[in-house]
Amino acid sequence: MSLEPIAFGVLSVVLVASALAVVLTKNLFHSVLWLALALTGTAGIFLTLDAEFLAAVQLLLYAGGVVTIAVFAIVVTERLVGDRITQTSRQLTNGFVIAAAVLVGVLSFVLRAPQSGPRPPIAEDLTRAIGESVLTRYVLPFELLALLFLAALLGAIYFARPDD
Amino acid sequence: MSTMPLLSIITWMPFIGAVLIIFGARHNPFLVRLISVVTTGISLVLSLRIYWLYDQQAAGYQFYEELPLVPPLGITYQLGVDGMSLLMVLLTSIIIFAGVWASWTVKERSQEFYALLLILVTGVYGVFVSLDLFVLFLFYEIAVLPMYLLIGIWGSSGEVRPQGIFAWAFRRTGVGTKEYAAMKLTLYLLFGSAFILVGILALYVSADSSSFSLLELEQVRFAPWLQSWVFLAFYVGFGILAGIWPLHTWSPDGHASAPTAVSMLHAGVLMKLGAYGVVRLGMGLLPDGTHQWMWLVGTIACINIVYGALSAMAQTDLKYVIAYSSVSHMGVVMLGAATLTESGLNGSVFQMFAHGIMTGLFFALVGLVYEKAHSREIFRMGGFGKMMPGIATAFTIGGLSSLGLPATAGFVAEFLTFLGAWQSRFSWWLFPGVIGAFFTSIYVLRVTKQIFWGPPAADPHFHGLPDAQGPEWAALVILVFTLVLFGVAPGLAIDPVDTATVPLLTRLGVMP
Amino acid sequence: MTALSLELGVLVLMLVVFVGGLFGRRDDTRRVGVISAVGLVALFYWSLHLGPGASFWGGAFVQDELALFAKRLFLVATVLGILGSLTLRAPVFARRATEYYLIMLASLLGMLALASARDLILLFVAFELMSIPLYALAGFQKREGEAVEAALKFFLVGTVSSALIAYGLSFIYGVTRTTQIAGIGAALASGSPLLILGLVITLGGLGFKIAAFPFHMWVPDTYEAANAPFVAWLSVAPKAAGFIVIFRLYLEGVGERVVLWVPIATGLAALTIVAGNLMAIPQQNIKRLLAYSGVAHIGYMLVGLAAVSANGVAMMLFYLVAYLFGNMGAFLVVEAVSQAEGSDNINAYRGLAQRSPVLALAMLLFLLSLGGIPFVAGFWAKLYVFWAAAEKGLYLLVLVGAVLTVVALFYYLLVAKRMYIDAPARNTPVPVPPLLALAILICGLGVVVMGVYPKPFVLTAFRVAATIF
Amino acid sequence: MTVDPGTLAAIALLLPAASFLLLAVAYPLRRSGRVAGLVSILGAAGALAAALGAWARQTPEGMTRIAYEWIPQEAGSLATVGVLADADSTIMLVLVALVSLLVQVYSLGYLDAEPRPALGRYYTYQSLFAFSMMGVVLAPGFLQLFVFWELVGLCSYLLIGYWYERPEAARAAVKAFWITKAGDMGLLIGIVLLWYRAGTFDYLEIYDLVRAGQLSVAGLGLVTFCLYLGAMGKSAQFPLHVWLPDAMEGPTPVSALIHAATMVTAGVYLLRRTIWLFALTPDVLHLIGWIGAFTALLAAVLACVQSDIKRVLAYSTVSQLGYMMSAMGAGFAAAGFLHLLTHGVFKALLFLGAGAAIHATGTNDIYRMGGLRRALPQTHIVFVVGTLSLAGIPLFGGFYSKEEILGAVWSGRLVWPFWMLVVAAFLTAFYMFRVVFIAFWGERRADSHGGPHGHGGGHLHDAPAVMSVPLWILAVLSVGIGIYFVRHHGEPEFTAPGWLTPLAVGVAVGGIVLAWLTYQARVVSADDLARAFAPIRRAAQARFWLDDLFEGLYRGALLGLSRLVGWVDRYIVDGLVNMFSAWTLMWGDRLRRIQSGLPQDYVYGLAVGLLLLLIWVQWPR
Amino acid sequence: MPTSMPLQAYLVLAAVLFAIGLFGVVTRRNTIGILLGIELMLNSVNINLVAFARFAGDTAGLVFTVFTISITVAEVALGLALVILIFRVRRTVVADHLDLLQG
Repeated sequence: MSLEPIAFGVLSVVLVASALAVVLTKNLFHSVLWLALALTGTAGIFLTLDAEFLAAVQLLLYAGGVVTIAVFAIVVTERLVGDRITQTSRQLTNGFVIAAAVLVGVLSFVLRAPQSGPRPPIAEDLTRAIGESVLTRYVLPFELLALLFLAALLGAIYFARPDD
Repeated sequence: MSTMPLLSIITWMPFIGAVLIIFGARHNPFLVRLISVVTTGISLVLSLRIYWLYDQQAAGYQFYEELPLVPPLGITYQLGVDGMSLLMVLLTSIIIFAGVWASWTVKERSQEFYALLLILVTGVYGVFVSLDLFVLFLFYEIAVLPMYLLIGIWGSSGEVRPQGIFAWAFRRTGVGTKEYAAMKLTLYLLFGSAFILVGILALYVSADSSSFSLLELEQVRFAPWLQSWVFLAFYVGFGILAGIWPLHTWSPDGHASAPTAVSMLHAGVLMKLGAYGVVRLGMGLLPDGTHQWMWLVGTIACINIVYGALSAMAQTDLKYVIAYSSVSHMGVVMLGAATLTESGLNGSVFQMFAHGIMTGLFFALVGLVYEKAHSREIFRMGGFGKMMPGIATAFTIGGLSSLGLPATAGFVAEFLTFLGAWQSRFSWWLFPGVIGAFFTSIYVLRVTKQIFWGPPAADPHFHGLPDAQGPEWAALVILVFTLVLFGVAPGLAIDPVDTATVPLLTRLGVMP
Repeated sequence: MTALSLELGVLVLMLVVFVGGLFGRRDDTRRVGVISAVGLVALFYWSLHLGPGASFWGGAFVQDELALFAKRLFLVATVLGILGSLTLRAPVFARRATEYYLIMLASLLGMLALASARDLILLFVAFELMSIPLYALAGFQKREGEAVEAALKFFLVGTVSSALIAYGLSFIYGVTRTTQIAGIGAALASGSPLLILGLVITLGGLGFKIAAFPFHMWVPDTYEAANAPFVAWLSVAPKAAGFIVIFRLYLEGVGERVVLWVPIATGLAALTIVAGNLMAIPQQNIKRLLAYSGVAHIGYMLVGLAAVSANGVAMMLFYLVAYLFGNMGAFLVVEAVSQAEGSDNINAYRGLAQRSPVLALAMLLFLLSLGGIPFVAGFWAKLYVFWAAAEKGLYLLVLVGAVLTVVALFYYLLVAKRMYIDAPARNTPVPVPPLLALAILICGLGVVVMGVYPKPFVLTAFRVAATIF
Repeated sequence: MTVDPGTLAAIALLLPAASFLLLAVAYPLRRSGRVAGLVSILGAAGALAAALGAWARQTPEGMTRIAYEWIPQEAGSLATVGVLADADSTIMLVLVALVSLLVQVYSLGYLDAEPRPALGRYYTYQSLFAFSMMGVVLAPGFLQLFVFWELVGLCSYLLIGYWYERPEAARAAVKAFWITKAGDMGLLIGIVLLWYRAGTFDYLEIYDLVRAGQLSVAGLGLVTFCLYLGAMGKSAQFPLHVWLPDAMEGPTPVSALIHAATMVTAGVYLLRRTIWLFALTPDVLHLIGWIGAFTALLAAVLACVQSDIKRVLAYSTVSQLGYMMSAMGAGFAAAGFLHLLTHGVFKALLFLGAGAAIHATGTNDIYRMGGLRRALPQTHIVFVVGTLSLAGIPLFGGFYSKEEILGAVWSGRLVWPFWMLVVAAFLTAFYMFRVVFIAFWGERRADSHGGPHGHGGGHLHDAPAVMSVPLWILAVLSVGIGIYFVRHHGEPEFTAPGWLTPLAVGVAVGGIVLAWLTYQARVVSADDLARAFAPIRRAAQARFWLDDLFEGLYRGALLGLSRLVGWVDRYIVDGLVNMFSAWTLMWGDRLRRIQSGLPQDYVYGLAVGLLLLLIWVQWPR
Repeated sequence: MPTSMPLQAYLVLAAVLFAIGLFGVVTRRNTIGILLGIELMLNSVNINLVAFARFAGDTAGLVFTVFTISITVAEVALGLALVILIFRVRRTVVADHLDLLQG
C-alpha cells in the first residue's frame, strides 16, 4: 500500500477542479491564478511519476514563466483600457458538447487499449540521463529550440514594441 | 512512304502559326491573316497528301510516329491515322482553312483571335491523330479551352427571357449573354472530359500493360462489368461533346454566341470529335460494353434527331436554327454508330464528315449574313436572294445537304445510316431517322424561303446589302465544292472509312 | 557534415542577415533580403550536388531522397517568396527587413530540419520552428487591423493544432516506446488503438497545416490580410512540409497496414475538394479566391495520398512542384496588380490583357495550371494524382475530383474573363518591379516547362517516392 | 459504227448534265441570260438526238445495262449508278428530251422580259431538270431512281419558286417540296426495306429474285405500299395531290414540262418499272387502283370550278394521273404507261397553249380572257387539239390510251373505280371545253388587253415563232399519235368489252355538249347548274378542305409541337442544367457562411474535423 | 485500492484536462482566456508524455516534455505579444470582435 494512488486521486481532483475554474471563472486574473494551481498540480502528478526534474521544470518554466507573462499581459491590457476585465463565455452548450464529444472520442480509444504492465524500476539518475540525451542524441532539436526562442522573441518584441 | 513526320507537321503547324502570330505579328492584321492562311494551308495540303498516300489495301494505322513522353507511365506521343481519322483530319483541314477565310473581317483584337483559333485547331488535329489515350485527352482539353475566350471576347450576346419553373436558376446564371454561353460550353465540355478521364484511367489500370496506347489496349479483353461502366463514362463524356440529348444544351447557346470561325470549327469539327471518341474509344476498346449499351445510344440518337429538328423549327434566331440542326444531325451520326452494321457505321462516319462541312458552311453563311445585315432574326429578314445570290445559293445547297438531298454528301450519309438502322437489332430506329429528315426539310426550307427565296423584307434596313466578297468567296467555294464532290462520289470517303470500320465491326463480332 | 550543410548554411545566412541589418541605413535594410536570396540560390545550387544517404543521431536525422527533394522545393519557394517580398511597398518591410528575413529564414530552417526528421522530438521542434515564425510574419504589418487580426486567428488555431500534434505524438511515443518514427510501422502491425488514436489526432493537427477541410478556416483570412509574396510562400512551403510529415509518419515503412489510411484520406480529399471549390466560387477578393482554390488543391493532393502507394506519393510530389509554380506565380501577379491598383478585388483585373498582355498571359497560365489544363504543369499534376488513385480503384473519388475541376475552372475563368473579355478601366500598363517580374518569370517558366516536358520531374518524383515504401 | 442504245441513252443523260455544270460554274455565262439559254437548249437538243437514236436502236425485248460502283462496301459495292436502256425507258427518254427541248425553246419567248441573271438561273435549273428526269427514266435500280427522284423534286421546287419575290410562289414552292418529300420518305423507307430483303437496289437483280420466287412475299405489302407512297406524292395522288395546283405559281413552261408532262408522271413510271413487284401484293395494287380512280374523279370535280386556266389544267393533270394510276392498280401497267406518254405530249401542248394565251393577255383568269379565238388563232387551234386529245375524242392522242385504261380497269374487276373513271371522263370533256368556250370562244372582255410581258398595248397577237413552233410540233404529234394508234393497235394485255368504245366516246361527247350548252349556247344556265350541285360546288371551291387540313397540320400540329419542344428544351432541359449550376453557386454561397470570421469558430472547425476523423477511422467496414 | 495507478488513469486524466482546455478555448471571449485554455491543452500533453515515459522506463518522453514545455512558453510569449498588439491596434481583446475578415 503506497501513497501514490491517494496522491493521484487528490491531485486529479485538484487538477480537474482548477482546470474547470480556469475556463469558467469570470475574473480573468483569477483564471490565471487557477491556471497556476493547475500547473502546480501537474507538477505533483509528475512527482507521482518519479519525474522530479520535470516537476521542477514545470514549476519554474511553466507555472512561473507562463503565469508571469499572462499576468503581465492582463495588466498591460487592463491598464490601457483603464478598467477591470471581466470576461464572459460564449456558447457554453456548444462548447460543452464539442469538448465532451472529443473527450468521448479520445476515451473510446484509451479505454480500449490493453492494460499496461507494471512500472519498470528506474535505475539511473533521470536528470542526468535527460541532460545527456539532450546534449547527444537530441542536440539538434535542442539547437533548434534555441533558434525557436530567438524567432519567437524576435516576433514578440517586434509585436510588443510600441514604436513604428 | 514519306519519312517526314507528316502527322506531326499537320498537327503542330497551326500551333506554330499561333506562336508566330503572338510574337511576330503585333499590330499587323494582314500578317496575322497571312500566317493563318499559310499555316492552315500547309496543314490542308499535307492532309490531302496523306489522304492520297494512305494505302487502303494495307489499311490499319499509317504514318505512325512515336516519341516516349513519360516512359514509366507508358505515356507516348504516338500518332497514326486509319481510314476514319484520315477523313476527320481532312475535314478539320478543310473547315479551318475555310474558317480562316470566312473570318477575314474580324477586326477587333485579330491577333489574339487567330492565335487562339489556331491553338484550338492543333487540339482538334491532335485528338484525331493520336493513338495514345493520354495524349488524346491532352489534345481534347486544348481543343475545348480556347473556346472560352474565343466566345467570350468575340462572341455575340442574345436575349433569353427567364420563365418556367427554373426561371430563378436562369436569373442566377445570367442566361443569354456571350459570357454565359462561353462558360456553359467550356464547363459542360470539361465536365464531360472528367468522365472520359476516369474511363481512360480505368482502362489503363485494368489493362495492366502499362501503356495508354490504343494499339495495345485494343488487344486487351476487359472484364464485362468494367466495360459496362467505362463505356457509359465514355458515352457521357464524349456524348456531351457530340451533343447527345439531354446533354446538348451547351451547343445551341454556344454556337449561337460564338464568332463565325469558331462556330464553324466547333459545330463542324469538335462535335464530331465527340462522336469519334465514342466510336474509337467506346466501341473500339469495349466490345461488350458496346453491345450492352447500344440500345441506349441508338434510342437517344433517335430522340436527338427528332427533338433537334423540332427545336430547330421553333427557333427565330438563325444561328439557333443551325445549332439545333447540328443536334439533330449528330443524332444521325450516333444512330449510324449504334446500328453496329457496316453501312450504318460508314454512314455515321460519312455523316461526321458531311455534317462537318455543311454546318461549317452554314455558320460561315450565317456569319456573312450577320455581317451584312446585322441581324439573325429570321422573320425580320427577307428576299436576300436578289441582293446576295451567292450567299443564298450556298445556303440553299447547304440546306439541301442538311435535309439529305441526293448529290450532296448529306444524302449518302443519311441513307447509309437508314440502311444500317433497319438492319440493326432495333429496326424501328429507321422511322425516327426518316421523320427527322422530313422535319429537317421543313425547317430548312422555311428558313431559306423566309430569308432568301421569298418576298423582300419590309424593313428598309435590309435593302441594298452586298453579296459575299473576296476572301469570303474562298470559304464558300471550298465548302460547297466539298459538299457536292463527296455527295456525287461518296466512294472518296467510304473507301478509306471502310478499311477502318470493318476491322472495328469484326472486333465487335458482328462481321466475320 | 555535408549532409547538414544546408541547415548550417541557412544558420550562417541568418547570422549574416543579422549582422548586415546592424549596419547601413536604418530605414532601409532590404539588402539583407537580397543577401538572403543570393545565399539561398547558392544553397539551392549546392543542394543539387548533395546526394542522399547520410543519417545522424541514430536515424533521427536522415538525408534521404525525400528530404533532399523537399529541401530543394523549400529553397526555391523561399527564394521566390523573398524576391517577391523585396518589392513590397509598405515602409515597414524596408525598415524592419532584418526582422522580416530573419524570421523567414528561421522558418525555413525549421522546414529544412523537418524534411529530414525521423524522430518525433526533432519533428515536433522543427515543426514548431517552422510554424511560430509564420504567425509573426502574418502580422508583420502590425499597424493594419486586418493583418493583426489574421495573425491572431492564425496563431490561435495554429497553437491549438500544435497542441493536437503534441497530444497525438505523445500517444505515438507511448505505444512505440521510442521517439524513432521507424517504430511506428512495427507498432502499427499490432493494431494498437492508442497508436491509431495518436496518429489520427496528429493528422488533425497536420490537417491544419496543410489546410484540409474543415481545418482550413484560417487560410482565407490569413491570405487576405497578409502581404501577397509572403502568402505565396505560405501557401506552398509549409504545406509541402506538412505533407512531408504526413509521408514520414503515415506511409514510410508502414507496409501492409497502410491501407488503414485509405478511407480517411479519401474522405478528407473528397470533402476538401468539394468544399474548397464551392467556397471559392462567390469570392470577390482574388486572394481569398486563391486561398479557397488552394484548399481545393490540397484536396487533390490528398487524392494522391488516398492511393497510399509509391505512385501516389510520387504524384503528390509532382503536384507540389506544379502547385509551387502555379500558386506562387498567381500570388506574385496578385502583388503586381495590387501595387498598381491598390485593390485585391477581382475587378481590378478588368482588361488586364489589354493593359499588360504579358502579365495577363502569365496570370492566365498560372490559373490554367491551377485548373489543370494541358501544356501547363497543373494538367499533369491532376492527371497523375488521379491516375494514382485510379490504380487503387478509387474511381469515384477520381470522378468527384475531375468533376469539381470543372467548378474550379469556373472561377478561374471568371478571372480570365475579367482579364481578357472585359474592357479595361484605364489603359496604362501595370508596372511590375523587376524583381517581382523575375519571380513571375521563374514561375511561368516552371509552369510551362513542367507542362511541356514533365518527364524529368516525374522521374525524379518516382525515384524519391520509391524510397518511402 | 454501231452504238448500243445504252451508250446513247447515257449520252442523252450526260449532255444536260454538262450544260448544267457549265452554267453552274461559269458565272458570267449564267449571268448573260439568253446565251445561257442557248447552251441549255443545245444540251437538250443533243439529248433529244441521242434519245431518238437510242429509241430507234432499241428492240422491244432488248436491254442494255451500264453500271458503275457508287457506294462501296467490304463485300463488293453497295450501290451502283448507271443506265438501263430498254423499250420503256428509251421511249420515255424521248418524251422527256422532246418536251424539255420544246419547253426550253418556248421559254426563250415566254420569259424574254426576265432580267438576264434570272433567265440564266432559269436555264441552269432547266438543264438540271432535264438531267435529273433522264436519270429517273434511265435508273437501273431503286437507289439511283431515288437520287434523281429527289433531284427532280428539287428542280420542281426551284422552278416553282422562280418568281420567289411573289409570296404565293415562294409558298407554293416549299409546299410542293414538303408534300412530295413526305411521300418520298415513304419511298425511302420502302427502298431500305426492300434492300434488306433483296440485298440489292437493282431492278434486274430483284426481278430475278422475284421470278425465282426467292423474295419472301410475307410482309412485302408494307414495302410496296411504302414505295407507292413515293409515287403518291410525286404523281399527286389523293391526298397528297394538294401541292400540284399550287405549283402553277411557277412559269407556265415549267408547269408544262415538270408539272404535266414529265416529273409528275415519275410515280406512274416507277410503277411501270416495278409492276412485277407490286403484282406480288394485289391488295396494294387494288388500293392504288381505288385511289387512282378516286383522285381522277375528285380532281375532275375540282377542275370544274376553277377559273384560273392553269389550275384547270393542273387539276386535269391530277385527274389524268389518277387514270394512269388506276390502270397500274388494275395490274395493266402498259395501258397506264401509254397514257403517260400521250398525256405527256398533249398536256404539254395544253399548258404551252395556255401559256401563249397568258403571255398575250397577262392574266390567268379565263373569265378575263374571252374571244381569243380571233385574237390568237394559232393558239386557239393548238389548244383545241390538245383539248380534244384530253377529252378522248377519236383520232386524237388521248383517245386510245384513255380507252385502254378504262378497259384495263374493267378487266381488273375494279368496278367502282371504273365508273368513277367514266364520270371523270365526262367531267374532263366538260371542264376542258368550258375553258375553250369561255376563254377562246366567248365575248372578248374589255379589260383583257396586254399583259405584263410588254406585248399588250391594245391588240393581242399570237406568240412569236420560238413559242409557236413548239406548239405546232406538239399539236402535230398529238394528232399524229392519235392517227398512229388508229392504224397500229398494240396487242392489249386484256380484252375490253365491245361497249367500251361507244361509252367512252359517248361520255366525252356528252361532256362537250353540256359545256357547249352551258357556256356557248347558254341554253343551260351556269347558275342553275351551280345551284344543282351546290354542296359539291361549295366543297370543290374549298378544295374539299384538304389544303386547309394540311395547313392546319403544319401550323397547328407541327409548328405547335415544335414550339412546345423548343420551349421544353430551353426552359426544362436547359433549365435543369441551369438549376445545377445555380445550385452550385448557391451552395458556394451557403458554405461560405461557415467562415464566420470568429476565431473560435475556426477552432470548432478543428474540433469537428478531429471528431470526424476519430469517428471515420473506427467506422465499422 | 491498487498499489499504484495504471497508465490508463493518467491518460484519462490528461484527456479530461485536454477536453477542459478545448472547452475553454471555444468558450472564452477574452483572447487571454483562450490562451489559458490552450495552456491547459498543452499541459495535458505533458502528463501524457511523462506517464508514458514512466511506464516505458524510458527517458525520451521526459526529454520530449522538456521540449514541449519550452515551446509552449515560446508560443505563449508570442501569443501574448500579439494580444497586446491587437489590443493596441483594435482596442479590444474580445475574440468576437475580430471578424473583419470573413466569408
